[in-house]
Amino acid sequence: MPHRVLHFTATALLLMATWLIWSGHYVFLINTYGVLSVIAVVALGVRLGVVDEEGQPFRLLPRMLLYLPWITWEIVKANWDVAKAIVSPGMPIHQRLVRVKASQKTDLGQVLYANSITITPGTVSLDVRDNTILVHALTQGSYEGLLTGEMDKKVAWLEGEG
Amino acid sequence: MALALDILSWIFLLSGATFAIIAGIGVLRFPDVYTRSHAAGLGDTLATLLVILGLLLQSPDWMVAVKLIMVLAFVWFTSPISGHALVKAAYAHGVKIDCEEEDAVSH
Amino acid sequence: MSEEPKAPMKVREMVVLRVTAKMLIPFILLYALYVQFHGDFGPGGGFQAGVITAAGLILYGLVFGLDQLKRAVPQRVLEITLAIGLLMYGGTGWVTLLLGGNFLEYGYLAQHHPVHGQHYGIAMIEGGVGVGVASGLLVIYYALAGRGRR
Amino acid sequence: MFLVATIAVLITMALAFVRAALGPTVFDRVLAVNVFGTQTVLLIAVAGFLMGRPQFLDMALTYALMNFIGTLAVLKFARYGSLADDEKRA
Repeated sequence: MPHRVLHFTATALLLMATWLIWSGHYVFLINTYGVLSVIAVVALGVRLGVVDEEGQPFRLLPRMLLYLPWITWEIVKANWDVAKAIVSPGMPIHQRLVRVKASQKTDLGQVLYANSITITPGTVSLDVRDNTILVHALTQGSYEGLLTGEMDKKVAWLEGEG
Repeated sequence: MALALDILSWIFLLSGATFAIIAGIGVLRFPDVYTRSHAAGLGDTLATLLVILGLLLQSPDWMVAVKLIMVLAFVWFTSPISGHALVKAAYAHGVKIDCEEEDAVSH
Repeated sequence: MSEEPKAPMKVREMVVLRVTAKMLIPFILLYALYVQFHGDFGPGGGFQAGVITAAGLILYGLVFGLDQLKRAVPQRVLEITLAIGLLMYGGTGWVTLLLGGNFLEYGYLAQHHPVHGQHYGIAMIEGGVGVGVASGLLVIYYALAGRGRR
Repeated sequence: MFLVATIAVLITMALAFVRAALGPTVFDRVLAVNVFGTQTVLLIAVAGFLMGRPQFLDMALTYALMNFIGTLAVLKFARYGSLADDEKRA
């Protein structure tokens, strides 16, 4: 029980920080509205069942900061590949449909992996089930990059001891 | 200094614009919905990133910068979700894929 | 570990949507309230806030199912909040009438500080519009979503 | 320079619009509309700078939100013919 209360508080603090960054008007009235809004949102969120460890995975934050630059660079590289495929006259695409292993332990980890696959153009996740992900790959390069399992390992590391 | 920033901003905006048009061409040119979704991802990710970066360098104050980053974060967060939902729905609906399914789990 | 809160409904097949919707929904609702309370400063106000609130809850309904949403936000409650929204709007108008002004002439809400009166009046009206629009749109969603194509 | 970006975004929107008109499946159309929506977000952001009113960014964020939820809603309707049922019952 205290664990949940702690989580609610952390979520409220995160939302309050978001409010303060967004708002830009630091007067008493608006800040009061902010506190009331955060309380209302957390209350409704708890009622809807969206405020829990899966919805706000705070423990991933430190590793996320290291993961984000890596995935951004992957996205840039993948974009370059797909852009080349689009503009070359012969359209050198080689579609594959392949089921790969998702070695993450939790649903959250597998979702992060599936989304990482989708957000890098050239690969898109079609289906997530039974610790595997069905992936559609556009080019030979994206297919081979997927099979190295590097991203799978990175996301498993990001997820940590889950 | 200001000139260097302007030039950098120019480069970002122009390359972002180029990638957006390439994405548009891809959406038009690719043969089926699965391949087109890759092209759509191009417009959602790199084109958005570059355009937003170009605007960031021109933002008059930090409020505007924060909001630009929020727009980028939101688009990057939701783009894979709608992309996944789209191809999943198309696949479940029986839209044909031009290849066989293979299994890479065992090795 | 038995304390670990469970997902409201195991939507196994839509795992990507379930997890990401849980992350997004609090921020969407907070953004709606931000738009509600910053109507004076930028493009925003009650109507947009109502629409965004409804959109966030409709996203929940799309992912977790209409029944689950109805359990958290029952239709009875929405009918009442819809009425409250209208009352806040109309009521402010009548109060200004009773205080000797015209309908919705906010200045009369604070006799000695017409500008303050305008602030209270606009806040009440925007609040009414926000609550009304959010409840109205959700009631429409409930009514429409219950009916299928088949 | 904002003008160049605006024109490029408009061209992309036109290309996406052609794809939306051509189809052939409903999913192609949804995809095209989604691309159109993302470009609209960029258009609002760039236009805000073009007109010197960056407050437009709030609208860009709202539009991105509507684009996302709209896409999911249309997909759900296209797939199940209803906005209410979850996957198990459909």
